[in-house]
This record gives sequence, C-alpha cells and structure tokens, in this order.
Amino acid sequence: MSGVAPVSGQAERIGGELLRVDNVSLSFGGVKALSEISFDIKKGEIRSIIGPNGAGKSSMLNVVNGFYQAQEGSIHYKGVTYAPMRPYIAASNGIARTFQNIALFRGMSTLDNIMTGRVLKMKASLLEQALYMFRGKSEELEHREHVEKVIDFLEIQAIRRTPVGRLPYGLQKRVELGRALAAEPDLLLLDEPMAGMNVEEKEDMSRFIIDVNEQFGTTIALIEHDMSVVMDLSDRVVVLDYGKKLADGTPDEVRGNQDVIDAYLGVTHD
Amino acid sequence: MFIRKLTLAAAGAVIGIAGVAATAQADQPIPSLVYRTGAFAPSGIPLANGFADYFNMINLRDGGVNGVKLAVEECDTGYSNDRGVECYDRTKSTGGGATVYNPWSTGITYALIEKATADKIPILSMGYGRTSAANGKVFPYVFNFPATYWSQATSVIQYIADQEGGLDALNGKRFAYIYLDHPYGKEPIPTLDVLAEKFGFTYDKYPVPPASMTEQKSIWLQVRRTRPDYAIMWGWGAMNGTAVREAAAIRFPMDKFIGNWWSGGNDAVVPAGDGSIGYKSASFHGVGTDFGAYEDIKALYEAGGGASADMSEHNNPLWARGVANAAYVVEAIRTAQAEYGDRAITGEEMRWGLENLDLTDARIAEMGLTGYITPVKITCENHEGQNPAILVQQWKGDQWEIISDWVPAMTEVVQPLIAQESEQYARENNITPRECS
Amino acid sequence: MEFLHAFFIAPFVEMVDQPWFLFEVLVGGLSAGVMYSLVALGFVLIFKASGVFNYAQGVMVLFAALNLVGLMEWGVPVWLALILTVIIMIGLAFAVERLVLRKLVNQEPIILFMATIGLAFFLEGFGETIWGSDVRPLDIGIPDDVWFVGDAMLQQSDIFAAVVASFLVTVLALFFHYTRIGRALRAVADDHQAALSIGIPLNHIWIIVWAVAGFVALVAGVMWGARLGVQFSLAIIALKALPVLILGGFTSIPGAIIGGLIIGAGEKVAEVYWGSLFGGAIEEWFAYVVALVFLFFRPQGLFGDKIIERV
Amino acid sequence: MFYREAGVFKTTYSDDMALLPIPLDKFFVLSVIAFMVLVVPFIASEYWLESILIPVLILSLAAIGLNILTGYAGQLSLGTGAFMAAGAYLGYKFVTAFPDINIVVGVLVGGLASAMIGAVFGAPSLRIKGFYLAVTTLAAQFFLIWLFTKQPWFVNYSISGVPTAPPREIFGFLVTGAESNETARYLFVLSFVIVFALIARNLTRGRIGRSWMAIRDMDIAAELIGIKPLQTKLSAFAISSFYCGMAGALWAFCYINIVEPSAFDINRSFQILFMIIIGGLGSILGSFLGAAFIFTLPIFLNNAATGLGLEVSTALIRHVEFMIFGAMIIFFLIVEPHGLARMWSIAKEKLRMWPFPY
Repeated sequence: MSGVAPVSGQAERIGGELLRVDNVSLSFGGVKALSEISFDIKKGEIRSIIGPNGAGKSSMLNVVNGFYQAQEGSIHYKGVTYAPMRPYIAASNGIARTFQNIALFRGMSTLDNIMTGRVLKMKASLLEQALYMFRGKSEELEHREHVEKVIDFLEIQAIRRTPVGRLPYGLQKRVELGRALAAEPDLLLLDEPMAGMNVEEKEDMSRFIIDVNEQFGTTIALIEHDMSVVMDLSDRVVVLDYGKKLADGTPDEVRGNQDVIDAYLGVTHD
Repeated sequence: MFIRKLTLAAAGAVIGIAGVAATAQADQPIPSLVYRTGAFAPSGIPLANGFADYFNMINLRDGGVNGVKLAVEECDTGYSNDRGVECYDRTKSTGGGATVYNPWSTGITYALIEKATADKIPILSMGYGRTSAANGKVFPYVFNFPATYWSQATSVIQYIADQEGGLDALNGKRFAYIYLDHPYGKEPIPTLDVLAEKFGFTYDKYPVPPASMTEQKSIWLQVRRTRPDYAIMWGWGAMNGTAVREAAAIRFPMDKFIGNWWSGGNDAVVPAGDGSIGYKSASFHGVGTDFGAYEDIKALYEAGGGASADMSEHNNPLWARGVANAAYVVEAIRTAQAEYGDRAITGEEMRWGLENLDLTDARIAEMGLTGYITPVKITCENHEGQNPAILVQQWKGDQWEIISDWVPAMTEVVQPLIAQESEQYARENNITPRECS
Repeated sequence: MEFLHAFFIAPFVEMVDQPWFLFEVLVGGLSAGVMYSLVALGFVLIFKASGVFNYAQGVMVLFAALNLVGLMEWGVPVWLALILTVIIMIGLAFAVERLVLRKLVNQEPIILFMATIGLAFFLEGFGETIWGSDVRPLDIGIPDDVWFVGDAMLQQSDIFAAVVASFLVTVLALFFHYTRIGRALRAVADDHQAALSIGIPLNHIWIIVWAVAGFVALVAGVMWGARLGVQFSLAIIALKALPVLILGGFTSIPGAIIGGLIIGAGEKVAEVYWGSLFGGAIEEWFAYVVALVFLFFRPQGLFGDKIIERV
Repeated sequence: MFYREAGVFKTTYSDDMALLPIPLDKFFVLSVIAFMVLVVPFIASEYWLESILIPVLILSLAAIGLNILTGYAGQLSLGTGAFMAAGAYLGYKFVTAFPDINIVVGVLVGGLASAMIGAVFGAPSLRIKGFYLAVTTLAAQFFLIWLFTKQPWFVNYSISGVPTAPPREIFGFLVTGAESNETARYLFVLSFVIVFALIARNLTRGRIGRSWMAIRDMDIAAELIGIKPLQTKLSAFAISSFYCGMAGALWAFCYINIVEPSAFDINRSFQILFMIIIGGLGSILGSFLGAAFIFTLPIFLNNAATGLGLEVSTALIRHVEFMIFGAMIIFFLIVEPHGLARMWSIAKEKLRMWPFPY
C-alpha cells in the first residue's frame, strides 16, 4: 500500500500497558468462540488482531468492551481488573469502538450521530434540558464545538445534516469513526474499518487512523482483513485462528510465522 | 407548527358550517344520541329506529306538531360516555338549539346532567339514568319517568315475592345479580342492598365488563355452583344475548331468570334459540304492533320513510320503547306549545312542557296508543311520575307476552333513598333546592 | 388476615370440597382456551413463514365467520357458504400480499405489525359495511346438549370444539410434514434463501400462508360464532391470543395450543376462585399480566426459539 | 423564492442550534401561536372551541407523549389510553383531596402519577422489545382500566362511578366543570399544550432525545457507546406517560367534564397510535397534524355526507371511517412512513426552490 506514511517515532509514542487480556475463554452454548486468549495493548500503539473468518476476532473485541461476557479470564484496563468487563464501564472509562456491520443510528443526522458519542460527558439535568437553559444550553454548545472539530477532522462537513441512512457506505464508516472519536477515547476499537472499501477510501481511512493515533495519542486496536494495511499500520499484531491465539508480535515477526502462513493458506490442522 | 392544523380546520369549517345550516330554523331540532355501531348496537338499533319512526310518522301524518316539523338529528355515541358528551356538544346548538336530549345511556346521562342544566336543555332519561334525579327540586332539567331503576329493582323483588308467596318468603333466599359493569348496572345496587337487609335475602354480584361482555363463562359457572333461587340481570347490548344463552347452557330455570326492561329485547332471546323460552323481563309499555297509531307508521313505511330495515323488528320491545319515548317527547312539545305558542320551542320551554306533562288515558286513546304507553303526570317536585310500576313479560319462542299486571314499586323504600341522595348531591354541589308550590 | 385466608386457603378448600366443580371450571376454561389457541395458531403460521406479526388475525376470524353467516342468511346452503368463504379468505390473502406485504418487504417488523393493525381496522369496517353490526347467531348444527360426568356437567359444544381443534392441528401437522408446500413453508421459516432454492417464490409462500391462516381463521370463527354469536366486538377477546403467543412462543404450533389451554384454564380458575376477592372481572387482564410476568423469566416462551443478539 | 434559508448566515453555534434556525420559520410559528392565543378565541364559535379545538389540542398532547415513546425511543405502546386514565383518575383524586391547590398543579400531579405508573409498566422493556413489549402494554391497558373501574376509592365512592370534574378557577376564571366558559378552558388547554410542546421539542433535540433515538435505531450500539438502556427506556416511558397523563387529566377536566373509563379504552390507544403514524413518527409537528387529522376526519365525513345531501346512516359513516383509517395507516406506512410531517417539510423544500424545479 503506497501512500501510507511509515510509522515513526515509536519510542516516545508508545508507553506502558493500557489493557491486558488474561486467559479469556468464551463459548456460546457449548461452542468455543475463544479459548484462553491472552495479550496486551500498550498505551499509544496500533495493535491489530487478524485471522481468518470465524477466528473469533470480533468476539475478542466484544469481550474487551463488555458486550460479550467471557466465562473465564479477565480484562485488566488502566490498572483495574474486570472479570468480566461491562459495556457501560468500558464506555465510561474511555473505550470506544466501531462495528464490522455499521451500527450507526440510521434515522439520525450525521451531526446527531456524532453528538451521541459525547453522551457520557453531558451532565445537564432533565429540567435543564427541558427548558434548554443553564447547562442544558451551554453543554449543547460546548459539545457541538467539539463535534465540529471531529467533523472537520474527518472532512464530512457537507453531510452534517444528512440522515446517515442515506449516506454511501464509505461515508457511513467515516461517520461511525467520528462517533467513536467524539468520545475522546483512550482506547479505540476498530472492527474492520476498511471492509468493503475501494482503494481510495481505504487510503483515506488509513490516513485518519494514523492521524488519530498521532495527533490525539489514541491507542488503537484494529481488526482488518487487508494484510498490507495491517502490516503498514500496526505496531504489533495478534493472530487468532479457531478461537486460539496463533501468534503475537511485530508485523515482521508475524509474517514469518509458519502457523500463520498455514492458517491463511488453509493447511488443515492435524 | 400549528398552521397545518389550521388549514385542515379551515377546510373542515366550510363543510362544518354547511352541515349545521342543513337544519332549517323553523324545525324542532331533536338530537338523538344513538348507537348503531359497536357491541351495543343490537340493543341500540331498534331503539333508534322506533324513536325516529314515531317522529317521522308525526311529520308525515300531521305535518309536524301543530305545523312544526320535528328534525331528528342522529349522532352515534357507540354507548361510550365520552363520545356521548362529544355528541352533545356537537348537536346542542344546531337548528336554533336542541329541544331535549334522550341519551339512551345511564353513563351519558350522568355525564350530561351538569352540562345540560348549565345550558338549560332538559334531559329525558326515560326509565334509566340517575334515579335521584326524580327529585325535581334538585334536578330541574332531568326527567326519568315513567319509572326509575330503584323503583324497578323494588318491583322486580316484589314480583319475585308474589311468585314465592309473599314478602316473607324472601327471607333466606339467594339471588344472583348479573350486571353490566357500567354506571347503568351499578345504579340499582344501593336499593338492592336496602331491600336485602329489609327482607333478609342475600345476593351475589356478578359484574360483566363492557369490553368483554360476550365472555361470561366463569360467571355462569359460579351461578351453577351457588344455585341461586333467582337470577336478576341488568344487561345491555351483546351482554344480554350471551347471558341468556349461557344460562340456557347450564340449564338454569328460565322462568327464574328475570331481566330488567333493558334486558327484555329480542337481542336478549334470539341468540339462544329455543333455550330462551320462558325467560322473563320487566317492561313499562306494551309490545307488538296491535295499536291504533301503527297504521300511520305502516303508512310511513309505505312512503319509504321508515327506519327499520325489516318491519319484523317492530315486534321487538326495544322498538316499542323508542316509539314510547318519542310519543312522550311529542306530547311534552304539545304541552309546551299550548303555553308558549305553536312554534319551535326552546330547551327551557321544553323543560316547562315536560314538567307540566299530564298524559291521561283519554289522550293516549286519541294518540292511538292505548295499552301501549302508560299515563304519566309530572310535577315540579316529582320527575318520575306518580305511579312507578312494571309489567313482566315472558318470551314464548317467537314473541313476548305480558304475563303480569302492573307490579307497583315500593315507593316507601325508594322515596327516602331519592330524597337522601339528591339532598346529598345538592349539598356537594352547592345547589339550593328550588321551591315547588 | 381474613384476606390472606380468602386468598391462600379458602379457594383450595373449595376446590377439594367440590372436585366436580373444579373439573367443570377446568373444562370450561380449556374450551375457552381452545378458542384462543385457534386464533393463536393463525398468528404462528404467518409469523413462522413471513416474520409478520399479524395483529389482524383476530379480526380475520370474525371476518370469515361474518361472511359465512351473511352468505347463509342469503339462503346459501352451509357447504356452499363454507366453500365460498374459503374462496373469500384466499382472495383476501392475495389482496394482502399484493397491496400490503409486497410493498413493505424488507421493512422493520414493527412497521409490518402496525400495518396489520391498519388491516384489522380496514377489515372490521369493511365487514360491517357489508354485513352490518348486528350480533348474528351461527347455527351449523353443532350440538348444544350437555353430558354429565358424575356431578359435572359438560357442554357438548365444548367437547366438539376441542375435537375440531385437535383435528385441525393434526391436519396442519400433516400438511407441514408431507406436502411439498408444507415443507417449503417450514423451510422459509428458517431461511428465505432456502425456500427460493426449492423453487417456490417468496410471494407465493406468503399468499399460501395467509390463505392457510385464513382457513384456520374460518374454523376458529365457526367454533367461536357457534358459541358466542358473530360480531366484531369479539375482536377484543381475540386479542387474548397475544398473551397466549407470549406463553407459547411465537414460532411454535404446539406452543400456541398449550399456551391457549393454560391461559384459558388459568383465567377461568382465577376468576371463579379469586375473582370476587378483587371485585370480579379479573379475567379482563389476567392473561396479559401472566404474560408480562412470564416475559421476565422466559422471553422466548415455552417452546419458542432462543433469541441471540449479535452485533 | 419567498421562503429561503440562503443568505441567512449563522455565526455562532448558538444561532445554528436555536429552536428554529430559519427566521421565516420562527416568524411563522410565533404568528401561529399568536393567532391561536389572540385571535381564535374571538372568531371561533362555541362549537369550534368546545368540540374541535379543545379535544384536538388535548389529543395532540397525548400524541406527543406517545411519539416520544414510539416515534423517538422506538418502544411500541398500545397502552396510551391507560396512561391517560391514570392521569385523569389520579389527577381527579388529587384535585378533590386538596380543593385549594391550583388546578395547574392538579394536572401536573396527574401527569406525574401517570409517569410513575408508566415507568413501572415500562420496566419489562429492558428485556423485551417490539410486539412482545406491545403485549405488555396491553396488560397496562386492561389492568389499569379495570383497577380504576373497580376501586371506588379512585372516584371518591361515587355511586355511578362517573363523577363530574370539580369546578376550579384560575385568575378568577372557571376552567373546569360544566359551568366554565369554553374560551377560558380553551386558553387553559392551549397554554399547557404550547409549553409542553416546546419542552418536548427541547428534550427531543438534546442529549436525552438523542439517547432515545439511538436506542430506537440500534439499541446494542447505543449501549456500547455508554447510553444506559434501562435508564433511557424508562425515561422515555415516564416522560411519555407524563404527557399522556396530563392529556388524560385535561380530557376529563376541560373536555368531557367527567372522569370515566370508556374515554380511555383500547380504542383510544389505537386512535393515538394512528395519529402518530399518520402525523409522522418522531415528529412533534406530526403529533399535531395527526391529531387534527384523525379527530376531524369523522366530523368531516359526516358533514360531507350531509352537505352533499346523501342520506347516509350514522352506522355506515362509522364503518366507512374504520375502513378509511385502516387503509390510510397502510398507505402511510407504505408511501410515507414519516407521515404528514414529512409531507409538510417536502412542501417547504419545494417552496424554497420555487419557482425553479431544482
């Protein structure tokens, strides 16, 4: 992938451990989706999770932000242990995410969608909101200003008022990223942000991911199928297959791992 | 944000005014709060037809009452109280102001008493409505002759006593009271309580909710278990037919099942087929087509102005009741015209007409309604009439037959209750009872 | 204290005291339950095959019965009236597919649900415009005598209804298992693509299933009409099929039957033994409140498919 | 080119986020309100005030309530009538228990009581949705109406069970009861409706409104970005019921003047549902349009039949009314799921372009 700037200045960008997944196992009615997975994510890095279809990547993200509750194992985040993580705790502690199948609020405008990303930061009481006075008004304005910055950053000014249901796929993905960014997350989980995009859109999206990481110092966990994107963007990569961890390391390390190559080439396990 | 509504409203206004103007000023506007739709339609349709037929017959035969045509304006309430109020508001000022309201519903009557009093329009709730409104001192605008529910309840108990061999025989008896769970069905309960205490009988109450009145299985199971000596019913609409049917299904003796006069229409007995033979109900007027004025009604039908789709409906006591009600209204209009002149009278004048109504046997004979309606004499203080009483009729499989003489009400029981309740009402509403001299 | 006694002890003492009466109450309740089941069955058929929650099923029951009675009043013999009514219901299925479902394909379920509320109102108005709003007795020779079992009195019509209902369920079961269309209908419930691969267009599936539901509605209407008379205000009672579905699960035919029986028997027992304690008429809401409580513990119903949410 | 936003430049977010960012809109709404308050009482007949405007306004309030729940928060309710009844009965109870307290408080208390009951019946919404939830709201419908009919305490042990609304004054004018003047009642109802329509508008465009819509559009995603589903759904139920409760109390006090159950039966619930479907789901303006449309259509049909000199029976009109409502529901769901409100905004859009086709 040309056009994607090489990641630079790793030394000062990446800090200590932000999140650690410890021995997580998850099963649905007897079917194991994840078994004994452990890995960590460092502050400021771009961490990718890859693997063939059905490897349990999305399940992994779902466990991290508490949508699925793992039967075993724990999540350590910002020095606190959660077993399991809960969605509200995750969201209120700075974990935001996008979804594999776009999960935007289709009936709402771009602006409103992104505003929902700020919901945890708004404190106005019901009465203040009802009257649109005091904090009810000041908050709206203050957060609107922030949201406008996100809109500028993602270059979607023109579709501010458009209901997102009417937007093309690529733009919807961008709005969804905007909604996650609006929450000013410490950890951003991106579930296949480039799936179904053409080359140009992918380039744009890659640029946004790098910018987010560099400008705001946001830690990013990324699921992506496009290997070249993953290898270009990531600091470290976790490989899953059939719910098990296959490999973990820098892009180069992973690329050379025989198990990974087998898994991707479809060599049967024996 | 309101503007679109206004455009709509304006569009409606044009047609609305056109609708209002359709009734010419010179006619006597008679709103008719009917229910030709919904679960009460089986009872409401014959009533509304009889009511309309008599007025139209008068228009056809006599050209109105002393030359004033009667303009019946129907509004469908569906027997629902709130729609009754809507209908009232909608019709009260048409054609120079409504003459009198016949709500055909106790609930609607209750809802309209204050409104109509404030608007000075009388209500004739003939054999229904608020019993204590019989006290004309407190309720100058409400009339409920020729008998009230409380009177009827005492008459029914009296009739049972007659069957059992005297009032003493009531002691220790057990009755089932099956009623529509509506102001109508609740109305006689205070009187039944008094009577139960006075004569030593007990009664079980079985409310039937209006919304699901065709599902009475559990009630009749309980009746079957308790095996009451008599079952008394205050039912209406689809409830009547279902009750008689269920009673027949559990083999309840039909001659011990007595409905009030609203449970005595054909809709009560037809659904059960032969099972309903022997079922009894109260009444306060004749039944059938064997009366003089019927010839004129037939003429109306021949002229194509009749309301019933099928003239066999005229054997239904409820059709007869519509006719009776209309006949009372016409006579009250006549009475008022005698005082105020032969023109369309106002609501206030109609009130005077009702209060001075004195319908004698002689006059009834002139009307061709002998044996069909009962004489009444209304006074300022008594709006129920002088001799509240009931007839008992029995279903013979193809027609109703009157099987009793007039069974008088126990006025000594009812009058104190009326006085007590109406005085309490007057106190609560800061009404000073008027003087009747 | 007195209340506690009346609530927890007295009813059970009565039940033991007069077992024949309890038996009668149960039979009465079950026969009412059969009626709910028959309505619920129509819901399930349509829901399984098209994912549409057909609120109008109750009104369809009355619409079918009303057509039957109306035709009979015109002097049409019973057998012909039945056939004509079936044809009318099939025509209705066509009209619904063409005018409603086809235009709302891929809409959210809740939109379709609201559309069927509209359909219910339309059918009610349409039926009454044509046939009027009188209560009509329906007499097609269903026996109305009684049998005595010990002290207990059983209505033959109740037994008859139960027999017809079980017959109908058997026929439907056979239809689903042994005919090509039946198998296709089952397939479409699982996967629309699968149904297409059998070679039956989705539109046809819809028409068929609505027609079958119309037929079930006619059977329910006949049973119901014979018992209570035919008129649209019965639609309120037909609404009780909704709690039945919650109990039985939206996709299960046995669930609809058993749910109906439980609701029917439960509400009659509750009304007879506990009703007077609360002023009577508790069966108005009993079924709904049971459903509500049930939802807390088993949202998918007794026999329904488990709901798994995915992102 | 009269109606336009071009040339209107907003320099602050505050301007952009004002209730009505386009000056002409603002002027328009203000003049409509002024017209309703200052002109209508003088030109409308008693019939218009009493039989059309008052009920339409009250039903609009109830429709706003249901729209908050169904249109904004996506929770279908078939129990609107019951929540109105709760407001009417408990408001009545409060007003008669404390005769000296202002009637405005009485109406608000009716709303609050209904809000609490609404929250209780909304509790299952956490676990269930769609038509499952609709069935539980039916439980509310049947249970509450039964309760109010059966327990004489709610109607102060009145024999008939249909007590009349007690007469109460504001600024010396009677606004409830049979004796009250219809203009006073109209203005009383209108002020409630204006205030609470504005509040509803504020709520729905702010944080809580966005949370409702997020839950409606995709509840799982909403939960994952930190919107608490229980709190959000319950707030929708409570606020929706608050509006319905106030509407119920106003209906009983200022329109039919009696407190009774049949005004709040399941048909009322459907009527209001139809109002929001035809008016526009998720639109405050639509609530008004729908209420006016549904309420006046039968009157219109009636008068149209009479006006055309057709001898049509009252029954037939009622049946035809059912057919038209049913057909219109289907029509709107197919053709314009956003209802009259969307048609209005399309018309506005056209107006903005006028006279150019694009």
